Amino acid sequence: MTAPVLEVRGLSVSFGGAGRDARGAVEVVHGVDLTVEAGTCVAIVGESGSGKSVTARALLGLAGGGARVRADRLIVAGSDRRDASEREWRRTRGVGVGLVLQDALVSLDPLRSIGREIGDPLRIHRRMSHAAARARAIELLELVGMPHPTITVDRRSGELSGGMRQRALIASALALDPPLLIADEPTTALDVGVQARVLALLDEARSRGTGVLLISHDLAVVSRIADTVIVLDDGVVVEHGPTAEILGAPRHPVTRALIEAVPTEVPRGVRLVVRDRPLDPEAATTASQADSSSPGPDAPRDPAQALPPVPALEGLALLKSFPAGAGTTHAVQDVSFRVDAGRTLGLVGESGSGKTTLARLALGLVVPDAGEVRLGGEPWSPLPERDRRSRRARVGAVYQDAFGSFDPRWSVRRILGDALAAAEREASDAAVTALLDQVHVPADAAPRHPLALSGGQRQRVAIARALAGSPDVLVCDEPVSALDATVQARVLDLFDEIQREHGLAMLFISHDLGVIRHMSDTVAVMRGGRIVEQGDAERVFTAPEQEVTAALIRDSPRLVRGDGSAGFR
Amino acid sequence: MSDLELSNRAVQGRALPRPPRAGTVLALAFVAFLGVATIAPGLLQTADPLAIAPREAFEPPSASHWFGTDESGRDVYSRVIEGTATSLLIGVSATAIGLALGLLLGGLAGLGGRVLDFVVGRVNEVLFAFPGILLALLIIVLWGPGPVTATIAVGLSTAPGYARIIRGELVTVRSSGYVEAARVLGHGRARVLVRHILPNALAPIVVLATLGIGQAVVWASALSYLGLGAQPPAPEWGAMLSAGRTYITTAWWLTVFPGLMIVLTTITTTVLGRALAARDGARP
Amino acid sequence: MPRSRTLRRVALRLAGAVFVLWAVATLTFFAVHLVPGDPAQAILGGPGSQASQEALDRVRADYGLDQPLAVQYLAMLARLATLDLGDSYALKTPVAELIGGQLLGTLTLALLALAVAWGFAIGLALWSTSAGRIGRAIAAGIELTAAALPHFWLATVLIAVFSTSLGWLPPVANDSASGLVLPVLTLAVPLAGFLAQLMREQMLEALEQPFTTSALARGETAAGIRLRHALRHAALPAVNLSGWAIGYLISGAVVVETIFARPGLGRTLLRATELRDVPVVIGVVLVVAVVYVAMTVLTDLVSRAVDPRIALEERA
Amino acid sequence: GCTPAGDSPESSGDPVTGGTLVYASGDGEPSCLDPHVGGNYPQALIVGQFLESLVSLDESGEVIPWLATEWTVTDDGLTWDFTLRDDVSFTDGTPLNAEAVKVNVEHLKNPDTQSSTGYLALGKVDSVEVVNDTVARFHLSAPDSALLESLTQPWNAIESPAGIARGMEENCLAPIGTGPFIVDEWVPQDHVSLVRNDDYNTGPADRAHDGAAYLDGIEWRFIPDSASRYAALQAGEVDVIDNAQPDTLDQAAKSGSLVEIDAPRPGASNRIELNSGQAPFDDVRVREAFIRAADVNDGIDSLFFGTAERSYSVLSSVEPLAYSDGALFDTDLDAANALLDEAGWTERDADGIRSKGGVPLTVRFPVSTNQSIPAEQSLFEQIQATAKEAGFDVQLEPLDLSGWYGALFANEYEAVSAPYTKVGPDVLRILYHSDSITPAPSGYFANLAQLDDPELDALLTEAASESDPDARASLYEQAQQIILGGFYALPLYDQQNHFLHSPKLEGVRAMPTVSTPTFADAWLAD
Ligand SMILES: Nc1ncnc2c1ncn2[C@@H]1O[C@H](COP(=O)(O)OP(=O)(O)OP(=O)(O)O)[C@@H](O)[C@H]1O
Ligand SMILES: Nc1ncnc2c1ncn2[C@@H]1O[C@H](COP(=O)(O)OP(=O)(O)OP(=O)(O)O)[C@@H](O)[C@H]1O
Ligand SMILES: [Mg+2]
Ligand SMILES: [Mg+2]
Repeated sequence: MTAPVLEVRGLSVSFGGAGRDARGAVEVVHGVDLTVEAGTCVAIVGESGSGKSVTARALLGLAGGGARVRADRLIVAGSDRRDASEREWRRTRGVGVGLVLQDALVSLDPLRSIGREIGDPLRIHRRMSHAAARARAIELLELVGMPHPTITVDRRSGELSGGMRQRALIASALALDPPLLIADEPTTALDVGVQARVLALLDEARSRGTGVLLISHDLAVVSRIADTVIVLDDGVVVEHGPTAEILGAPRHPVTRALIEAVPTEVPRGVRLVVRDRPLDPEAATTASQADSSSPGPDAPRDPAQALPPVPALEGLALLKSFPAGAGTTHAVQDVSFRVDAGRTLGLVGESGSGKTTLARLALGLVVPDAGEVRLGGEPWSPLPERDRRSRRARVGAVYQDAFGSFDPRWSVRRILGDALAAAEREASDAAVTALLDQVHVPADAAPRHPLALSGGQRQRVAIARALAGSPDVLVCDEPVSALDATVQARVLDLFDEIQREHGLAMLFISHDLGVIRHMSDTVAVMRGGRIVEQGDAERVFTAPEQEVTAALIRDSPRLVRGDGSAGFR
Repeated sequence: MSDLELSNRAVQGRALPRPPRAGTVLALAFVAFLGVATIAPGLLQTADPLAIAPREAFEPPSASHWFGTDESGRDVYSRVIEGTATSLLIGVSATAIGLALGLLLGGLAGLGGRVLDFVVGRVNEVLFAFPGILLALLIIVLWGPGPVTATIAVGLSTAPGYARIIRGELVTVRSSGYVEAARVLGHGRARVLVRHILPNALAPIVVLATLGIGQAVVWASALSYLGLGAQPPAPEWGAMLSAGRTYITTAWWLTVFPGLMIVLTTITTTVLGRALAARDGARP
Repeated sequence: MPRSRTLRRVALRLAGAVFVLWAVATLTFFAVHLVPGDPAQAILGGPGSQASQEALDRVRADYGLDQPLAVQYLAMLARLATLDLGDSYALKTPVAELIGGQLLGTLTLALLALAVAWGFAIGLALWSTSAGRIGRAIAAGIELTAAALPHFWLATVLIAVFSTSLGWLPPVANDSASGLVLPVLTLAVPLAGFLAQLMREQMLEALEQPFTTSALARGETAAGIRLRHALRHAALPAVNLSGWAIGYLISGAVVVETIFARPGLGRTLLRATELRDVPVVIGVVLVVAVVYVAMTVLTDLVSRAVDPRIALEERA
Repeated sequence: GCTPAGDSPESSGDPVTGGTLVYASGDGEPSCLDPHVGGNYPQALIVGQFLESLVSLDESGEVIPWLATEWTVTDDGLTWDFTLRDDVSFTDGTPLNAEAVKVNVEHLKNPDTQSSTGYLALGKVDSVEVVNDTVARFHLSAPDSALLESLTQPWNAIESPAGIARGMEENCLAPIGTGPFIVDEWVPQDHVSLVRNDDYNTGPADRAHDGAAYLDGIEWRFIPDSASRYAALQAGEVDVIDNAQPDTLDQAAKSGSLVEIDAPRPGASNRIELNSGQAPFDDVRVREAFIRAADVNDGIDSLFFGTAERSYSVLSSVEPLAYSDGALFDTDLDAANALLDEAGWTERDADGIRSKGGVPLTVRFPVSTNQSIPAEQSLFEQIQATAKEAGFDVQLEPLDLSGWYGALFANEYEAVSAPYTKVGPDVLRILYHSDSITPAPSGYFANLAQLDDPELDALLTEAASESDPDARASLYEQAQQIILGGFYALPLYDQQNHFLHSPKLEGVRAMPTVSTPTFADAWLAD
């Protein structure tokens, strides 16, 4: 092995505080050690806010304004950068280190062609002409597997899909072939298929000899590619070692929690949140209440529960298309489904496959062009809105963007009170508190604005609102996609608990196969507006009948434990 | 700005609350002053703003006449104070007219169907195609010059701008998650409109109105210059300014002080509008 | 973009433009006819003329003014449809000729002012986003004050300073380029205030975007980021504003042309309304509307070129 | 007269040939350069540079030859023979002859020409007979003692018949005359270029030198904004400005760097007419009360910086026959109050406004923003304030020209100020003869005081045809006594007509006719 491309000892980063003595400063990274050898991949994992991104940015001198970065050793691109001037840093960036930022979708200037964005480092550091930089950009785009590089090079990020943007961003980080590539959450918000391709790309870079520092909160992703894992908690390295070792035999509770939170391998009905380490007060409430109220949360439910005579929610040969410019988009074509009480239908599919449209059809927000949605055996979609309104309490909905679904001027109390009133239930403070209690949100959240709640709490309030009308059916469109793994785990547990308690029928939409597999009794796989495969969850996942489904399953990252040889196979 | 600062901006975004600025405080103080000048000008005046004293004409600013005297020997300071009510009234009413019409047009476009949206869009474009002064000229030849017509003219010419903004807000709010959530809960159209769409879409109006008042005052003063606005001896700032301009070579104070009031008022309303916008987290 | 959709958009745009022009002509026609004052008298030497009854009668017959208003209106539309703006009542010359002579002056003034305002605004925005706290406060103060200046006041001050006191520039416009400086400045400064405010906000917003950090991570300098990234983002809304700005500038031109004694549409209009010279009023209003419509189409094209997201959004 | 402002000595070097003079006019831009069409002061200002009249006036007001060398009138006053110069051609080469005069008079009298001022001046001329090439005979319907004065006016100037024959549109753009300059180009809203007439050999009898003008040409610009106009003069952008504002005159006088020409216009003075045709001014006591209450002297002093002299006559001070009586216009608030009490306007409201039988003592005062300079509008405000002390509610209504005529025609006024420029005292007939109460079809009427007095009518009619100068003077004096004594008008000052020019410009003078400047003898010193 050659000299490491990155060697950091005792890296600390603090923010705020005034003057040299840094009183009042908050240290968010404490004494982190980090070594990346050429041709290896080191992964930093940890919960949201644990300091992963700050650490990564500190390695390029971009920790942020007012940041105080201290280290015993900070060897980046061959020299110690502890006292590097702004100018020296600039010479390092892009040359010695390539950075792929966390927010891939917005990390490219939407007003410049990606050719220019990729060409920038060449222009800046190599003084390349515009034409030469463009030619090199095309090569780089080819390298990252961008379709039609010669055309795409002149496109701007707004015209590209998320996966394409991520690839362009990686291409720009690789433009000068830096010895170290830092990729901060390069796969979040991507389709499984695209996710797999991006990981393959990083793997390729590594095999070309580039040192890769991968940052992720998703252990499943990490397990596929990293050689070494570093677990960060609250800015402190709590555990580190070879990937297989860490994932196979986690010693620290944080690591364990992270692993448990991955729903992929966890059977239906099993709690995801480890109880031996309350992660925060929110989780503590959940855990203790769940313990006392539900009889056997860990026990898988009896699959042979008697089926109710009528399905709670049913779609019959649904068809919906939208005008799109000159033509039409067939968002939903000939889709039939059914959800029974106490059961969950999981809906997966790549982006744009029609999942949300189907959810909106089910909610009676859009009227199908053909076919019918039935609720509790009665017509639902053919009803005029006026008649539907009185029955709306029977269907609840939870959306991905909980925050956006709250009136920005309203407090939690008002939001829930309004929902109760809509269901013609008494909207007293007590009723609101009871609702909050149901989703394990402390009553003192009631007067607060959703802004003042954590992401998990917000989603809980959204669930509480959906429950206000005591619905029979819950339609959930990507309800956990915006949450990080550990919070996601808690919310998934909550869904489980509530379904059990109320015997709800759930239409559960996600692009994450792990989540779907964990949550669903039956699964429907959508593609291009059609349901390509539908059936019992276990059956679909273990023996997919369609190639589409098989590919989805193949691509979706799975936690690889115990296997000594990490890597992308 | 250094790279570090840049990246800091990029990293921490605008989440940090802004402390109240000195500018905002000053602006509030000036508004308070304007308020007193409007409601009880007598408290601030040192002389009768209409009292004529030809022998004391064109006196430069002094201890007895802070802003000097005008061509008829009237106290400019007292006239400026007296003019606050008229000038602000013009500004406020013009903005109110513009907003009311903007609300009507924007509301029809934003809440009506596609056809209505298209039609109102064209109507708006027609209004836009009449630059303010054209509209003002037409209105003023119709009804004669004066503060009322000037107000209407300024109001009408600002309406399409407001309409466009309001329509945009309505469309955004209408397709927002919380409106959909309210429909899913089973609330009726009217209730959703009244409880969610209107309050949220119309929140920026306060900001718009604040920003608009200052500009309306400026526009009204331009009309006064062309002899189309408020008429002397009414102590309206624009009218005073245009009357004073005649004597620019000999009596600078006739132009400087009313002009200063217009500029300060406009700056103040802008500063306050911005502060309001920052508080709402919205950008107009 | 598919061809048919582009064609459809172009067709819609054209139809919209024709509608706007028709509506503008119609509104102006009826508005001017509501105005007290006899067009026949305007033709016979304007107000206060001592035209005889026969002369008035003859003129009414000649110009069709004795016809019902609806007939006159249709006649006007028929005329306009053949791109004939008619003859001026007061000057007896074709309106098209009259306006043609004035249009260039006003457009030169307005476009130069627009360009200068852009220059100022860009400079100010670039400077203020790189300056420290104090610099930024100063920039904000300059912008606010500039935007609050009434044109006629500014013109007065500029003349007093640059012509009367310093003697650098001619106070009234003449054929030389130096005569354009003060009128253009008068129009440009308040607009620059507006634009700079907008641009600075947009630049700061753009500087908060992750792509800024991304560019820094590639080794881009702070200045490079402002120039190559933030400025584009700031330019976009300013481009959109430019359509409105043309209307604003033409309004301002009425005042500026009067003060600096420049020939132009503004003064023509002012005079024509005073004389109740209906064909000229309608002609000027229509020409301004055409300019406005052309400008919006132009800004639309520019902003589409700058930002493909606009077209994408429209498709969605 | 020509008065040097300040102490700058009038350097009378030798005239210099060449250079283009820049003239900046604050008057409205004419819509037609042919003064036969319409006929207003802005036209008069410019046409004097390229058109000439049959006769002129000298400094003392005597009629002197111009294009006509001599004239005779028959005893009955109905036939006038004008002998023309035989060596004059229009700038298009057409000779000046009796036929040309005939064509001009017919042009003026043709309704299609739309002449107003020139047409009125020739009201009694029936026809013109061509006696021979150089003698034109005017046949009148009634004796007209004002004929010669009328013919001095630029609105009755003589144009080339060939030019007239081109039709109104073309003739408006560039009328062809015999004057020192020729219209070269007119760029509307900007300027008119005039170039020297190299063959110029005429001029009124009192002209300073013979032959062509010294100047190569004149650029006649329109700068409506008075501050800009003055700034342009100060900056040397222009050489002469008209409509100089009182404060700038004062400033120029103090600095001594500019030269002023104070040339009050002939005809009527600036005065406020009180509408005696309806209440409340149909009562002489109320009219007197208004005049006694209105305090104008201090205002004139301060607003006009001593550039305007208070007038106590309805005629301009340049009119030899002007009669004034200052005693009638002494300000006396007590007298005013007493008069109003006596007239029954005894009730007063909280603001002190009087009323009678519930009708408030309102004086509607439409002000033409085009015709009243700012200082004058300020003076009206002061009158408003002082009249209020006696209980008058004066309502100033600033209006544009169309609106103003509209208000007058609708009889919606109690007081109004309207200037009228005409050479000679015959202007009194136009302004105060009861015939002038009847509006023209267009709504125009000149007797805004609506003075309807048969005795006055008789005096004015007689004066108009009286050829004996002494008898004529006496008749006009009696007429003016009636007008002033009846408190029909409040005279203010002469129609202000001030020019400022740079000291470089020499040899310029205002014509004694209608006080327009002439540049036939002017030159630009270096
Ligand atoms: N510029 C800054 N100023 C002050 N505090 C900051 C700044 N940047 C980050 N922090 C704080 O540092 C901590 C670590 O943030 P960081 O972005 O590294 O978390 P992370 O592990 O990347 O989380 P995520 O998974 O959500 O991206 C957080 O508490 C954050 O609020
Ligand atoms: N209101 C609409 N108007 C026009 N087209 C629409 C509309 N809603 C959805 N579509 C189109 O229908 C198709 C399916 O969209 P849908 O939102 O249902 O997909 P999705 O599976 O939810 O995707 P994602 O995972 O990205 O949320 C897309 O091509 C989309 O562009
Ligand atoms: Mg992060
Ligand atoms: Mg979706």
